[in-house]
Amino acid sequence: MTSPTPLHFHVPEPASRPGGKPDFSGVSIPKAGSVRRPPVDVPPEEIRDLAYSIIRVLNHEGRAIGPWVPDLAQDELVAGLRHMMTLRTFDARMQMAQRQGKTSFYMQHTGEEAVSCAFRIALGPDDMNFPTYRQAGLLIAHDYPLVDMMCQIYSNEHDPLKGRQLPVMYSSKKHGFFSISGNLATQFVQAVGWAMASAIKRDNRIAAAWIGDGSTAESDFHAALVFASTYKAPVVLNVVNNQWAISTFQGIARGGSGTFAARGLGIPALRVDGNDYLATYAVAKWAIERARLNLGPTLIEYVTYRAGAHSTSDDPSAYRPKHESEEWPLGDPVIRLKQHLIAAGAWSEERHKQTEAEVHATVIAAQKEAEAFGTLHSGGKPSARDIFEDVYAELPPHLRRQRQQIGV
Amino acid sequence: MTSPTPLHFHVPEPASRPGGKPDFSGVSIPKAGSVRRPPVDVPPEEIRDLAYSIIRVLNHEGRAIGPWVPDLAQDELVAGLRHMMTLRTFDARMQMAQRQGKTSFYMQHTGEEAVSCAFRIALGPDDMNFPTYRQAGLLIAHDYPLVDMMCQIYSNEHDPLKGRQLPVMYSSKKHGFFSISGNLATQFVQAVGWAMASAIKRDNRIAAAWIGDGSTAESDFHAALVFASTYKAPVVLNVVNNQWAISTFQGIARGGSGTFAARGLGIPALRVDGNDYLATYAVAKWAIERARLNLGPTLIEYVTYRAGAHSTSDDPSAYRPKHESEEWPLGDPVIRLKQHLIAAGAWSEERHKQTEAEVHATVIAAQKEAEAFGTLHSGGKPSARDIFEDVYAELPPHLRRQRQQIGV
Amino acid sequence: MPRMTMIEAIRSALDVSMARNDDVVVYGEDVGFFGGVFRCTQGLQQKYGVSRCFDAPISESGIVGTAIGMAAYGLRPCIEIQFADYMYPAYDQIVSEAARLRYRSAGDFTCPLVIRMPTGGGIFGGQTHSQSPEALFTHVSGLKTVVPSNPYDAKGLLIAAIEDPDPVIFLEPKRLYNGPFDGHHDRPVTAWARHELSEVPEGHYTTPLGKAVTRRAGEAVTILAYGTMVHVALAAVEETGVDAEVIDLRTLLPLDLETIVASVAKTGRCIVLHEATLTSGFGAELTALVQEHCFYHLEAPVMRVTGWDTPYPHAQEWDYFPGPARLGQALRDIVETR
Amino acid sequence: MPRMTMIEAIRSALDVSMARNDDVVVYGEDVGFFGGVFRCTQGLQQKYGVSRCFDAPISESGIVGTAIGMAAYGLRPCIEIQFADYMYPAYDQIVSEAARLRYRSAGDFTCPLVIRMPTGGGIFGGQTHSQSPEALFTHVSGLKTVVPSNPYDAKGLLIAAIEDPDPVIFLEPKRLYNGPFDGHHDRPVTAWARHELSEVPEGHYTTPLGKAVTRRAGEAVTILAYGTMVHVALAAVEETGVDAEVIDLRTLLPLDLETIVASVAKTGRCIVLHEATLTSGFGAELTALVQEHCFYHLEAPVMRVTGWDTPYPHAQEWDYFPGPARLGQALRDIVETR
Ligand SMILES: Cc1ncc(C[n+]2csc(CCOP(=O)(O)OP(=O)(O)O)c2C)c(N)n1
Ligand SMILES: Cc1ncc(C[n+]2csc(CCOP(=O)(O)OP(=O)(O)O)c2C)c(N)n1
Ligand SMILES: [Mg+2]
Ligand SMILES: [Mg+2]
Repeated sequence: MTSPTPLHFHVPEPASRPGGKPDFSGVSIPKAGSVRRPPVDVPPEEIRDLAYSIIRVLNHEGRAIGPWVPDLAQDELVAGLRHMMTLRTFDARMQMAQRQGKTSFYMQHTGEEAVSCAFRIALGPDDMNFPTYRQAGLLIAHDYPLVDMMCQIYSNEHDPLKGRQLPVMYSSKKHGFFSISGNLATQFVQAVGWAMASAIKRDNRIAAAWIGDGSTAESDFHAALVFASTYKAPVVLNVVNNQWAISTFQGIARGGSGTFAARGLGIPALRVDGNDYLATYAVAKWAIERARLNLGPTLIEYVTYRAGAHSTSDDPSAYRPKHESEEWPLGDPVIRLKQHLIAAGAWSEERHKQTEAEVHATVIAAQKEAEAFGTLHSGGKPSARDIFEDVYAELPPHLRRQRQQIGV
Repeated sequence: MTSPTPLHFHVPEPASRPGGKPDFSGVSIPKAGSVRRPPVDVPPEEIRDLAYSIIRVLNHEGRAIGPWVPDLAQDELVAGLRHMMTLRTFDARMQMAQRQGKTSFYMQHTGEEAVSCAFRIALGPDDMNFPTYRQAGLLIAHDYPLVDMMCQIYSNEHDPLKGRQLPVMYSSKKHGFFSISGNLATQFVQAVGWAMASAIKRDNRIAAAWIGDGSTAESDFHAALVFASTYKAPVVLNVVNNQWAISTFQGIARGGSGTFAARGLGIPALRVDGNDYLATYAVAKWAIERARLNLGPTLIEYVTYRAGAHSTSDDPSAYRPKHESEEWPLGDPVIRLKQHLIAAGAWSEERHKQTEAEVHATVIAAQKEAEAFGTLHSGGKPSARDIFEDVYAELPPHLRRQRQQIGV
Repeated sequence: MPRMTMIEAIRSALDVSMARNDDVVVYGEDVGFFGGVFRCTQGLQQKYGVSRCFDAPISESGIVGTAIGMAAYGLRPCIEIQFADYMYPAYDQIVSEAARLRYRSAGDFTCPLVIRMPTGGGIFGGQTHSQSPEALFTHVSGLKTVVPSNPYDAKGLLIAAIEDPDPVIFLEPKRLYNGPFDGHHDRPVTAWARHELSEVPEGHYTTPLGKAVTRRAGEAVTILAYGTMVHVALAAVEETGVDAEVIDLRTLLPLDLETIVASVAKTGRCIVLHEATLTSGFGAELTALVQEHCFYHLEAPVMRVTGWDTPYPHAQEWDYFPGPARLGQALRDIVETR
Repeated sequence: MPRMTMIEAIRSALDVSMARNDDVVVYGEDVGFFGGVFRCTQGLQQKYGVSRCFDAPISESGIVGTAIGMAAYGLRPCIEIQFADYMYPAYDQIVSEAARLRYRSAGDFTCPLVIRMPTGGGIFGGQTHSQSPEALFTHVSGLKTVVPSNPYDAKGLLIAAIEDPDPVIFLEPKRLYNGPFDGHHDRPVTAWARHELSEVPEGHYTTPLGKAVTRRAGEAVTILAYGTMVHVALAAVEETGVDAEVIDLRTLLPLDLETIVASVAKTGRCIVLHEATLTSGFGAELTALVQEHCFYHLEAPVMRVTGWDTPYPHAQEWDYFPGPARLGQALRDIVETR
């Protein structure tokens, strides 16, 4: 009965490492249009298989096919493309600004633009996102001013968060964007609480929770699933699987099941091609409608790829093959939507180039405006007084004493 | 798109409450012998359905049938019966001792005796359990001295834990029984770490983690699953679903899936009739063998019923129908094993009565012996010095000063 | 005026708050149908429905995390952690989230949240039903921390906490739930009914956060205490005959430093009393503040009488608990020091 | 002797420990293949294999929880929490489990475990990469807490911690990783190579836990500091010309009270310095101890120079950080007090 051979310790390793050839043969990708679309009130147990597949709409030629083709007009798609292009340009400029010492830190979205941009369009105006640091698309696709984002990144005198937060940790209630925490996963369960509150108040607002693949290992991911499932909270539980958590590949968080969508607790789960704007929108819409109709939570895994570094403090060439991102089988979300629009006769290379130039000009104009209010180490600054405000609604005596000590 | 009807808040409720009729119609119970027995090296994805069924061996007439009938000789079964009877008698005596003020607190196992008693027999001598407070069967079935258990409960001068721990929070390395924490779920992930250590050292020892249905909502349950799944740790992850967590029914922790076994992460999961000594043993054996062969973790849900109060501080008649336990469809584990042995011609009512008397005498003798060493408020006591020992391996200066202050 | 136990007063505070404001919701482990293991929420589900008072999964982090989301939404959650000893799984949500939400968002999102937890020892609860973790909250900017010592204050402070715009940790000394307790564990248990502070108005009132109260005026030494220790202090003073001033802090943060300083300036001596372990306990902060603000008045070092720096033991509870004997000795010692 | 940065010294301590004892295992987020976000574990996986140095899921509670199980098994895990700010999800495992396992089991199970965490500010890390949570550990009986201030000590203390039979929290001031830092953020960064305490033996040695060291002898006032603040203290002393004695505590618990008391008894004045927020910070405990043990020597109240009672802000980092200007003012003030 007892095995005579000793145990051995198993540590998962990614398919390839620096110096090796990128290898995505382990990622099995169903054909676009091949996954069925159940009604939103489907009993969860009837769609367990969807947690192991990938819903895709755009095929190789850029055609939208199958039951998940969303009801989006071409001008809406063009707007979506512009959102993604804006985000990408914004990223490039801010990355450079960090390199120029204008701020301390930045985090890019490269390769993942479709996820947050498409989701925001599917959401209603009164709903609330509980984002991580990699969903600025939720702001951009909702017309939050680029200047305000930049002022936050520069921690300058117009920073809406008064210099208190690390760059990219935006917050805007008006734009349905909950304050970002530096602590991973905490927001996931807060989203569930917000959704529960909406149901308790008999309102009709829903919440969207966001988390990365690596962070699903955190405890609060589990707490969120337990509470969402127990109280059938009107929340969409979004897992952005971009394959990496800093240097750690998704196999370290995913466990043996090969999917983040199959996390049980009876929550219906969908897996979607996160680089396919149309599929992402369609799946988001499905889950949002479910929540709105009081049918409870949905878990969505967006399969995508973090093409850039984790942050400006990171260099991925130390842990993955240099050109891995080029081999990513789901392609680039911007190029794929562009090609779809071209295939549909609604776009052209020229219009794309022209839009690129426009977007560039817009972002640069915003950057100029923001920099006029200061950057981290020069120009206008938030006040030292702001250190002591907003710790409490009212300044308590001990903070008043401390503020006096620095004479502000 | 947006529903005109407001959301409403859903709070799960048990099928019946005090004053109502017990109702277990929601618990669907497959026939004994009807669930298949896969080989231990089965790929987890091929047995996903087993997480939604219940493995049972003993049928209504007490016959053992089907592929899970374990390889246990009749004297082993008789020993198992005696373990369960001892635990039940022990419980009764200690419950009474608490009522008599001989200790502060006690927790019974009534109705759940098979789970820990059978599991211990399936485990090897060098393996380690990470138990909760409701698995004293692991000690009793491993011949840990009843007197030592009682001395712990009485916090007397022979208490192996020197009066420091709440009653029933036993600990014995030699008996493969990890120190019980008052904090729920923490031990679940520690068990995984212990198992990882065994694999790292290339030993052949395995760990068994224990948790209650209610406590699976805790974060550390998730952490344990993530780590066990990632490193294929040689651990058996036991969930004892006794339907209640103090006053809270299992629907509050279980989520929508109707099972604790289907928690995903690719860990193979079995669900078993926890009141069926043979089935419990067989399933435990299967999972233990899997771990021993380095095939990784198994999650087991034991479907059972907490027939008694949560603890001596609890009165279940406030939250569930008085006679609910009598309606529990999986019966009583002691009676079921007794009937099996009688049906097999290996036992009789007389031998049972006689054994009852013997067990009773043994427990009472142990109790006498233990009480000679003192009870909580009278007789021999651990020393006040013991407050300061074992905080660290060596007494640091500040604790020496404090000890001097009470002059011990 | 009706007489209430501490449990009844807390329940009344919840009841009054729920009746006045639909946004007040109450939940936690065993809190709904059953009414909580200490019965503080009994009857509230029946009265206000399952949407306002309900059972939660056993996940402290989930309980606090969802409450933060609810508070951000606009509700006023008043949640229960079954024992303060079990707050650790929620500590990240409390420290990194509830305490910082207003700051992080520059006031755009707020977190009006009350976290009730039974605290302290004296019930033979062993190491996981006896802890006093208040210092782990007072170190966290953005939290308020409250510890009532009697039914009247418990109700007034709890209502004030629920109405406060910021997160409040509300620690309920469980040994006081059913009666005052002065540390004389071998004397008969007394009921609240005979204590003047069990006279509790039925309706709405508040006891302001951040205000201490002098329970006994005295000239020889100041005792700073809160929760159960207020009763221990009064007993020790009576037994030793030392003319001590006993201050019941009620709120640890924000602290009523003025009352403390005025007293110590008068008495010139100070003893800090708490059940929690000594090192880095809240007594350290009180001692530091007193010596900073009253240095030239002090005639003896500030003394700390506290639990030992060990886990809270089961059998040796009364060797651990800083009862009237230990405080009495300290009182006699400090008045003799010069 | 080779020159090492703090990172190299820590890596060397791990390397030496892993080479001497097969039971030492090292893991954490990004710790394996990549070698940690601060590169403290670089090369260890290649040298000792994936069973001895590996990547962990992003679950601090899981990392500490599994390490406790491993330590109970007989291994000597030395794990990394990526930033001290992220230890909160593991706080339950640290406080309720690691710290109490020996006590609970009367010595039957033990927990020889080291938890390394980068701590402190000075890198524009904002509120979740700058915290100094040491007081949340010193309040917990059963833990030891260590904070090195230089490469030599870092290596010696880390080896001692790994060899210690009890759980040790090892806080690494991240601003010191690559060079000493005295708080003058606008001056050029200096490298460790020019600092005498960057001379670090390659092989095995230990620096005992529980022993402070006097970095500068002086007569006018005692400064108690640890980590980055040791360098701030030395800078402020030099700039003010105040003849201060600077004590580097190195271990916060167990504390070297003897060294502290001897110094304050001599100088009659004391300043406590730390980056953490003031209220209930470890400075409160130090202040309380100093006034208890040196009351009759003190000529001025013990002063605390610390971070403010707010979250750690991003842009206002240098208004928050208790640098040499703030300490210098305090030094001038305290020597004038009588
Ligand atoms: C509680 C906590 N632990 C660790 C970190 C450090 N950290 C920041 S981002 C990150 C990786 C997250 O990966 P993933 O969730 O996949 O998100 P992605 O960056 O890929 O979008 C880590 C470990 C943190 N911020 N919070
Ligand atoms: C962290 C923590 N939270 C809460 C408690 C209080 N508590 C003790 S037992 C219990 C119920 C546990 O139920 P379950 O896991 O189903 O185990 P059972 O008692 O049914 O065996 C609760 C809530 C605790 N001990 N620890
Ligand atoms: Mg990721
Ligand atoms: Mg249970």
